[in-house]
Amino acid sequence: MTAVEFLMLTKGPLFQAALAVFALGVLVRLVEILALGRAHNYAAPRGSAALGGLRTMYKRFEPDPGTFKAAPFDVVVGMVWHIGFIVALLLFIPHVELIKSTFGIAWPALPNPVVDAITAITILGLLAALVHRLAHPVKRFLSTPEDYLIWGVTFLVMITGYLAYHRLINPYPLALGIHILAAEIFLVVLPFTKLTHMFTAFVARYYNGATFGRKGVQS
Amino acid sequence: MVTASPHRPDGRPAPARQATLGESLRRNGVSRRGFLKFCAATASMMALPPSMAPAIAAALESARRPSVIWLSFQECTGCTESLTRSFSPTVENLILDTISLDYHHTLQAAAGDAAEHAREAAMHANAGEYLVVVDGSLPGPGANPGYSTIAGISNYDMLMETVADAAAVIAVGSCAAFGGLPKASPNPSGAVAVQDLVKDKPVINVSGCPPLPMVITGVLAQYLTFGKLPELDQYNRPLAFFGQSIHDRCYRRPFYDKGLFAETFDDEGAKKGWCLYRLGCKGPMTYNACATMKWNGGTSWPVEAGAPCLGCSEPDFWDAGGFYDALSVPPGNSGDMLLAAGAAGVAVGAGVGLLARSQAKGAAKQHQTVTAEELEQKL
Amino acid sequence: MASIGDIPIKVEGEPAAPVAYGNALPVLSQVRHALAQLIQGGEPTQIDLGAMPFGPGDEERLMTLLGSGEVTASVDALGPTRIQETAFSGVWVVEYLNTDGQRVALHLEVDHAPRLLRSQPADLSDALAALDARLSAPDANPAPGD
Amino acid sequence: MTEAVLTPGADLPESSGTTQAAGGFSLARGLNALREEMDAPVASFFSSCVHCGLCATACPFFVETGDPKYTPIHKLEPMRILWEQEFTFWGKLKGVLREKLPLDKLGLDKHFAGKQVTDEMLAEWEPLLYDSCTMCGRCSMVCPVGNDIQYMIRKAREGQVASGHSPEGLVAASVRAVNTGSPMGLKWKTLDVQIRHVEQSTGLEVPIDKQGADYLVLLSSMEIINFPEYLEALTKIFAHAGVSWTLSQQCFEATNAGIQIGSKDIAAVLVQRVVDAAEALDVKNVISPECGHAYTAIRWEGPNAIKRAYPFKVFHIIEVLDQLRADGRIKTEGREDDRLSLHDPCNLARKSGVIQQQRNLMDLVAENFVDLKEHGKMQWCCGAGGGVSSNERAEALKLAAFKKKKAQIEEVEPDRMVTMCATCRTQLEEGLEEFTMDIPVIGLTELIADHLVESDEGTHA
Repeated sequence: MTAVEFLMLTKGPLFQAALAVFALGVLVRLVEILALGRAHNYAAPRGSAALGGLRTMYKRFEPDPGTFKAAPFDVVVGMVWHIGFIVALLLFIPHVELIKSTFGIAWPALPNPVVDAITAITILGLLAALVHRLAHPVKRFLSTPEDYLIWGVTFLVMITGYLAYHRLINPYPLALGIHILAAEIFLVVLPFTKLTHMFTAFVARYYNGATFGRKGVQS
Repeated sequence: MVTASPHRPDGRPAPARQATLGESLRRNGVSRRGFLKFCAATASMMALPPSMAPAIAAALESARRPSVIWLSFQECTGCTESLTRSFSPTVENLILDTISLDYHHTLQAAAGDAAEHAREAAMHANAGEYLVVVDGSLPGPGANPGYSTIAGISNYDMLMETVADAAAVIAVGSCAAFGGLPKASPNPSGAVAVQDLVKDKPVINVSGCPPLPMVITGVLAQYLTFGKLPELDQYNRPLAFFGQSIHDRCYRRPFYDKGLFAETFDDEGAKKGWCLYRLGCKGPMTYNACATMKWNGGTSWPVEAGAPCLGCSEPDFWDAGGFYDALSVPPGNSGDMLLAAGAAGVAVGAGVGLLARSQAKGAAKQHQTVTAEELEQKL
Repeated sequence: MASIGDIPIKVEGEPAAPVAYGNALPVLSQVRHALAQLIQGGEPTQIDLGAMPFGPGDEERLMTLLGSGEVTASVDALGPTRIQETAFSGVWVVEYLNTDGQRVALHLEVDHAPRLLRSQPADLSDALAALDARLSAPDANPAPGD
Repeated sequence: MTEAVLTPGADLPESSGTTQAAGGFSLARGLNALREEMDAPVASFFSSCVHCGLCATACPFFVETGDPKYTPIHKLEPMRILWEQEFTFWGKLKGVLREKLPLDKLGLDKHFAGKQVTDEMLAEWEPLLYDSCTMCGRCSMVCPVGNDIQYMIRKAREGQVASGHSPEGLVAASVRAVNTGSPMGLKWKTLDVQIRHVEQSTGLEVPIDKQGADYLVLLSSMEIINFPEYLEALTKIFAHAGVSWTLSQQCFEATNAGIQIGSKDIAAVLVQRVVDAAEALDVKNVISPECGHAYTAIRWEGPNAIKRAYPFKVFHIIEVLDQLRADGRIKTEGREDDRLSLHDPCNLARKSGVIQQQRNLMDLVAENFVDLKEHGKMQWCCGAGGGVSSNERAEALKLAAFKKKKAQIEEVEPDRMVTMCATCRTQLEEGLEEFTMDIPVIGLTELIADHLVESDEGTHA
């Protein structure tokens, strides 16, 4: 198989297949969560559950000062690479073009050198996060093979993207194909692992905020 | 500076009666300054640094005229057009004068049997020495040979027969190199590339639709000058011309790096000459020399004219997605498939979720009330 | 046959303002490096401008930056070759043209004198032989002293 | 509730709420109880956890022991396994594959076996769910993906009770609460003696079983035994403010061992008593005493335990006092001039939103009030709530967890601490004594009572 054939395979049928597994899988996960429902709450509310839920969906992006003091490394590194990942995913011009062609919506993108720098920082952040996971007693204790798997597929997407952008693998169609394949692995793995937190975290935050909001506490 | 060497660098015995290139030039009244100039231009054409000129001069002094047989199969003559419309005739003409083009459908005067006899004669006279240039793809051994024949001979038979005693094969154009347009989906004629069939001879691919004329003559010049095959990439293309991508040598690259893109063919960005990536430029995945050698005698090239690179020197570029879709855009329509998959996801999720819910409800029905009495039994 | 210039063209709207593609300055710094090398080790350099990824206007910009010096020369061999000293001593523009006046190559040479202008060593012995032939001819003037 | 359904594989009689065999608690019953607790929030929480471990930094039990097993989310592992296996498409698929594919022949059975929730596992997790968790909910506030861990701990305890893996101390407290009306076995007779004493020392009447009163006042056994000052203070303040209130002989106990052990059935029995008493006296409001979990039990969990809304409102005493203050019905004189700080009970502040009220009251009577650095919804637990104080086995951990509170107190160096929960107050007193810190702890209600304007007393009496 030539590099161009490989690229066409990853861009064509494999991409379609990965996208189908991703869309189907994520919706199965979300709907199966929501379909479980909640018991009716008879207690008289003190505050608004819905407003509390919506606020918490946003508020958990801001770490509370006590947590920052207790675990500054987690907070900073975690935020840095999450933001970096999302920026690289959504604000890199080739990705915007891809989204436009797939979903029909587009938005302004960032200059390539900016995305490049952010990607480099994100890769360093991911490496730091792995070292921390291996070294920190609590993280090491909690970690399962799945945690390392999702780190791996995330790292693979970032590093292959970086290598392709800098044309460090030759020929370029091979580099691009590898990156697209890595993204497809990410998409396929996502619904079956805790990578679903990309979506379910907002559901979780809503329920958390709604439970506390009903009692008049902004969580 | 010009040191004439009586022997070819590879020590091969030169066929008798043939003059060296140096002799031929001087007989034509070319002075030593003229020869130096010729070498400088040749180095430029071969994409070699100017400092290579003396080496070229030394090699050319003793170079012999090779015999070339040019075979045209399923092609559009665009490659020959490209070659003959070259805009710096002095150099190319000298090269072409130097080679002995013994068989070329389009260019030769002879036709029919006489033409085929010329081919056979050249093959016999120069067995093991001659070059075969092919343009066009050909129906593979399993395909109907009737799709393309010459003088009643199938392309496949003619190629295999001609190549048998050749020194090397140069596949000119993306059709000969990779199958090109005839091989594009659904490939009705069962077209294949030369390298799919010729396995026991060196094959040099000079891809492009058409290739740059300077690249065609440059490859010939290199063979002629140094008597050996150039260094090739993974697609058997000479690295000297195909070693770098359009993107890496594009004068618009700084705009890509800055993130300045033309979004339509007539917007401000297009007028300011910004990067054409979003208009479908395949420059990043295309390896060719257009960005430096340019077309029409160095006048311009597609990107300079405001058109995105179509990637014509890459394998299967016809089937590699829309010409005006960005490189990252997948071919085909993902939207409908996404909707279908999403709908299926909602259905399966709802099914599974409701099942789980009834499971929780079922558990509630099986609930056995915890009482103080049974707790007391534990104490 | 009508030339391309005979095709009537009507330009609508304003032509776009010239853009600096930024490829001229790197070449200039390459020239600076080559000149330093010439001074230090006497090593000449030739730069093939045809191998530069120039955008429209880049070549003109480079030529403007280089300017022109005292020497202009022309060599008539296999078509004309134009040689122009730049404003920077030791930096030469050499444009090779074919017999139809079309450019076949454009080089910058960083050297005391362009290679093409110098007499070719093989021609020198030919010249000596030709001179000897002239001197030994019967109608020659008396041989030059020492 | 009393529907007769048999658990498969268990020879249990109808769950009619009458007698049960001791062997009634079983793994099957425990798993069934856990299944009942699965809902959308639980599924979203387990789906979202990425094992970042930040919840550990919010937990006093981890912070003070440094043992990773006390990481809050880890305490829910059995529940998570059950959820994954039975409530996710992927888990079910894996289950089917395990059964249908000849994995044992391929030697892959070990790789695909997956963890199973066993009786041993639930036994192993008992100390994690009870001894090292006060359900203070601080972890629920810091989780970046928004997991409400405390919400799930409460649910997980249902499974522990039904499988027979709950601490003896809490089982005993639950039995006493149901059988005697008080987790400490306290009877009305004892309270009656105290009422006489209060009436004697204050010269005021303590109303009992007064029909149609505005407020039914509940007490906690711990208060009655350890802090009798509370009832006296309350009597004085209500007389001062002219509040119509009453105690009920039918039910005086506010605390709810069912909430602590994690049994909604026990909780429902105890809450029903409060509701019955309130309805019998036709009161408009019920006041939960200076006790944290009692407020959670009656205010938030009670209506869901008995599956109906109340015809009355529920307040914590601090809410009532602050309302009286706002209405100008409490007149105080003089202020404490020593340095006072405040401990927010988790159940009152973080878990119920009563945060500003106690500060308004402090401002009324304290000249020199200083808040702990992290307070209100981000306060640190004293380490004794959620049933830990009733669980003798947890003594050492309870004291360890207190060290976080101690450090907080040391930061601001108060002369005295004020709080409004008998469990917190006891823990603070015992803890500070253990570390030989001479910082007295007082109840906020008493503090207010101490500053009432004497002359006003007569006008409303």
